[in-house]
Amino acid sequence: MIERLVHWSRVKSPWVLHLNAGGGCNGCDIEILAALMPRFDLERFGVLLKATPRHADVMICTGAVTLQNRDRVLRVYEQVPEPKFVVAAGACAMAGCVYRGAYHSLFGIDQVIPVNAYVPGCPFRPTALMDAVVKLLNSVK
Amino acid sequence: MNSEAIFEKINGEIKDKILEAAIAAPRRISVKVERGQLLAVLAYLKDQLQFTHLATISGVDLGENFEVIYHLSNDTTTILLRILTPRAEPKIPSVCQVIPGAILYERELQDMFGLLVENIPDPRRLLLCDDWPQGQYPLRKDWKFNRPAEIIPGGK
Amino acid sequence: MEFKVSLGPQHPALHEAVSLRMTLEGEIIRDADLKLGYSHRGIEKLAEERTFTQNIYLTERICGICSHSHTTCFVQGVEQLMELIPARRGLYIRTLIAELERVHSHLLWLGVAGQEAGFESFFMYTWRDREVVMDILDWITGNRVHYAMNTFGGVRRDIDELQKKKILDSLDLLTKRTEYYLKIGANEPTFVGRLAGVGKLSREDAIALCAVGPTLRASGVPMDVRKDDPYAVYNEIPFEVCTADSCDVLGRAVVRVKELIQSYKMIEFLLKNLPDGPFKVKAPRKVKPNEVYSRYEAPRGENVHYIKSNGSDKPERLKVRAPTLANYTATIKMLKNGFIADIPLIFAAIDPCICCAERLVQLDNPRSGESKVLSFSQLRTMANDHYKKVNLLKKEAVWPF
Amino acid sequence: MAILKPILYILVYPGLIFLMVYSTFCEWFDRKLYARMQNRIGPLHTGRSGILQPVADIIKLFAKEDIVPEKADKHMFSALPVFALAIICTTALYLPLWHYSEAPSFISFPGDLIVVAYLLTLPTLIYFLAGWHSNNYFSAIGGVRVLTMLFGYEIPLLLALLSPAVLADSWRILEIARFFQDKPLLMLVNLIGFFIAVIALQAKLERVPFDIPHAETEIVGGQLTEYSGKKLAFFRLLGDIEMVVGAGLIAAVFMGGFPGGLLPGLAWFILKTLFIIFLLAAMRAATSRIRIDQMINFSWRWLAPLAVLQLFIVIIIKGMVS
Amino acid sequence: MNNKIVPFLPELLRHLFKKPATVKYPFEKEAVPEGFRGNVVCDAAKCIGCMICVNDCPAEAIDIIRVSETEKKFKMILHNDRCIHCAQCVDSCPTKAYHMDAEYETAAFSRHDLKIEYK
Ligand code: SF4
Ligand code: SF4
Ligand code: SF4
Ligand code: SF4
Ligand code: SF4
Ligand code: SF4
Ligand code: SF4
Ligand code: SF4
Repeated sequence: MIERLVHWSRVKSPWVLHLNAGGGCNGCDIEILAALMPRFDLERFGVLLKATPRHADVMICTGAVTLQNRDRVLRVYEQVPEPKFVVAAGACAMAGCVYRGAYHSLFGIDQVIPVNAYVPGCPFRPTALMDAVVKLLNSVK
Repeated sequence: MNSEAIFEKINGEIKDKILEAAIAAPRRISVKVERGQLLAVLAYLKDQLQFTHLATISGVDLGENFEVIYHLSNDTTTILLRILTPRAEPKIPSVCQVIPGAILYERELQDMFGLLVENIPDPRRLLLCDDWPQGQYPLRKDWKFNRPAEIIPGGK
Repeated sequence: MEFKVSLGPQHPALHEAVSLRMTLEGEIIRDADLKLGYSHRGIEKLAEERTFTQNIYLTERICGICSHSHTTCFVQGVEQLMELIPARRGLYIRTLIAELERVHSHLLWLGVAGQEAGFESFFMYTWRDREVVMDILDWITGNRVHYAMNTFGGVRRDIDELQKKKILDSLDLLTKRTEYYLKIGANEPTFVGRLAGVGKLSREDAIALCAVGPTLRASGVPMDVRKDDPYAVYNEIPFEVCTADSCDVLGRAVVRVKELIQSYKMIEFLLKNLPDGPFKVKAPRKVKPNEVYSRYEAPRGENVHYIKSNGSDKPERLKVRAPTLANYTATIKMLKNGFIADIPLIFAAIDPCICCAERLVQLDNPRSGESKVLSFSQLRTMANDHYKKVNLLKKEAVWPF
Repeated sequence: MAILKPILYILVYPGLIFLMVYSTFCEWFDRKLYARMQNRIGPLHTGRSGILQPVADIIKLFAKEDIVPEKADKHMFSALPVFALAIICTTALYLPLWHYSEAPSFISFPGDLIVVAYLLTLPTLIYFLAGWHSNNYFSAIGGVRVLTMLFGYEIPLLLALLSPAVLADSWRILEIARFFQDKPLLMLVNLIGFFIAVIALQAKLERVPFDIPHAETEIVGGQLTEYSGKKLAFFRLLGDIEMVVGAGLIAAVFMGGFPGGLLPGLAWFILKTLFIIFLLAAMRAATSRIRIDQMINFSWRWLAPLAVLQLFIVIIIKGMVS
Repeated sequence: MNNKIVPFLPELLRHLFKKPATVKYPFEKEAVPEGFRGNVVCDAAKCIGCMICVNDCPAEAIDIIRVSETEKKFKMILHNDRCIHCAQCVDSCPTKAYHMDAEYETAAFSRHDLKIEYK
């Protein structure tokens, strides 16, 4: 009973932290912001954008990880309290997009931290991000 | 003053300081100078012909030499002011005393090509990460990058 | 009492990372220094390993806000190298997308400026209206952000009559909304009060530090690549270069709003005069050895590509100078001897891109916990005293419309 | 039997249970209004129309990992949220919601207005302490800002609360409410005071335009940057309950309280507090954040003089009436 | 004066009674415009193995593998996690072996699910 309640609350109240790992073009970042705006309004699902990792449940990461940023991504990940989920949003965060083979960036977020869901697109549509969030939440056990 | 007039002026007034000048394309003038004359020519262009805007400094690896191109604009024309510096002794003078806005581009050149900018006011690293190894200059043609293997989580 | 503060690179809400380190003396910023490289990926090296076609998409992804700027700059440069004359209709469509992009970028900026002032509703409304432009771009190009419209010799997609009509209809709405925001801006006394007199950059400094775009034009220098060095079809469209003389953040806002209105007019002109004919011509794959220097007026200022070819299908060298980089030096100048409370706005004023930096303030090398906190609060009170003094001055500032 | 009533009073209505339920409802109402004013929908899929959204938020926070940062003062860091919640719940008991005794008792006695006003400042102080003891720069700045703001709005709030008390000639909330129930027209006299109180309440709740202590674009999460899990949940509840109590106090003092016994009293309470929350939400949506110096300026230049003016008006009117 | 203090308020109150601008997604599918660049769909039967697409793809998203020594038969592997949906392959292929669909809800939990083989 308690477990079901906790599970319900987790699914219904995902607070997100947006992390840019550096090696992207910021197209995805703008689309994340657009997803929170009146047109798409992610708050319908209880999503709130949080400024500090301590308050967050879901990390939405964009961009491939640049060498300069690698440690920072790890540090932020560690600061998010359990249970936490990571969404790699956009081609950069998944596999490095057009920057594959660039000397100053790694392939994607999953080279540094574990990732729970991937959102294809360059950039994804805000609706695609919504779809990913809903899918992820439905899969939470 | 249009490009032709500027070209005439350069060819007339500072002919002794430059190696060659040419109108490369509409509104583009290419000027070659000796390394030692760079500051003098730059100062002349800036003070006499209002080339105040330095868009950027490009480095090109030509093998034996590095070519360094200063892209200067005024309201009608862009001048590509170029100097050569030998690979064995890659030194260029800093232009920050003439054009203070050049500082970021000079720092970028130091990072990327390993050029030594003499009298640069701020010689720190600009773009490369803190633990980048010394003596590696990514934009040199003989510098090759070996990709690390990509790990796809979840196995093959 | 001197200590160091660093802003960034962590930015919880948006965009990429830049770190600003400052030396403070009291509440005054004595020295500021930007640390870049958090977003450096090595595109220029990568470009040498890719073909010209692949490089269109690579340059597009230099940046997501003005993706069309970088491709256009690159493509028109390579067209010159190929000695290719692009299709006229293609050029018109290219220019049209460029202006639509300027509209979306400036609207985005307007929202961010509101957000910096903690005006969330304003932010929400501008971004809602920005969706109108995004819809148009989505419809014409097939993607909301990376349009992938440019190709050597023209553009990749045509515009039909229905799309033309829809764009013209949307323009009316956008013009109305822009005027409404102007009214809000003019009537919100705290808003004007916070912008005026902040982040001064004199005309001489702006020129000496090679600032570009609205930052430069707000210091009274009418430099605009579209006029000085016309590309695409800008020599055929009537428009004015917008400047302001106040040299501060308010001026930069004014320049952008004026440019919005100019852009609406240009879009209308472009649509009404769209020539018939093909929208692209065939391009060769290989390029003769040559070099070209291509300039483009992006929403945030002059964008520059230097391309050198060597006769193969890959460039020998591609040098990119994005507008924001050109404005960094000027930003440091604006910050120096400024007050810590103004940092967000000064940053927002050159470009919404890096203002995220202010989201993480962190004191470096503190001596003891107690003293550093104290000094920070002292610092703030001092800043407040300062504002009491200058308040009078700011009240007289008016929105110049 | 006699003991049962106070227990019910403390635990059920208007004590803990009622407060928790009603405050989460109020948060939902506030968020929904805010979203609608921005042409959005707001919470939608948690319960009917998203009404359970705040509940889900809080349960989730309770179930999350609870990190106590290494550098923080462990005991203070953990005890503060509970403390704050206890205080604000106590304050709620003084609202004249349902009074079974006419004689002074522990929940209603002459002078309870002052006690309530005093208790309401305590959570603010706890915010400050929470920021201070987190040992994080943002938290500390946030904490200091909390304190600075307190000096700005507290005096106008007290002055504003004073004027109806003077008019009703009593320091007991219950009696003030009765007075206005008898002479509803006299409520209009206190209009200025009412608005001052609402604005000061907004500042107390640290909402836009007074969200300076936790301005996200400036100092991340402010005094709560380091809080996570349970403790953050306590603080969220605290904020919600503070909003209800503040709105209830204003309704009781300025708007004639909640007459009519248990059920009509409840109805009045909900109606009047929701009206005040509506005002608060509209203020949040229509303004932009001001700087801390502007806030202090504003309260001393406008709020405090206006509150004094209100007091004068009340004294004059009182002279005329009696 | 009143208008000066909160010029935004009338607009806000008006919207209180207006329909929100929010779309109903995911309960009503968002209609993508005609010509939207969704996922790449390959038709392996048409491929003649000229490798133009592999050379033109900016994101290394296509692998073409010859499956039979004797015949001209090819297996096409599309890495949807790398694809940037630029449609260059659609333009480049001489035999029109590619087209793009209007699908955008492709979120997955593993990158292996995003690798699609066409035979
Ligand atoms: S996936 Fe595409 S849009 Fe997103 S950050 Fe990377 S390049 Fe930009
Ligand atoms: S443009 Fe320059 S700084 Fe930016 S990624 Fe490319 S090489 Fe690095
Ligand atoms: S200038 Fe553009 S491409 Fe370069 S790092 Fe900034 S956002 Fe990225
Ligand atoms: S200024 Fe540079 S980073 Fe900013 S939007 Fe333009 S291209 Fe992108
Ligand atoms: S300048 Fe702005 S848009 Fe460009 S990379 Fe930096 S943050 Fe992004
Ligand atoms: S501060 Fe600027 S760059 Fe950062 S998230 Fe906000 S708008 Fe974007
Ligand atoms: S759409 Fe672009 S990135 Fe995707 S496979 Fe085709 S060419 Fe490659
Ligand atoms: S371009 Fe077309 S035919 Fe050539 S390899 Fe690719 S899919 Fe096959």
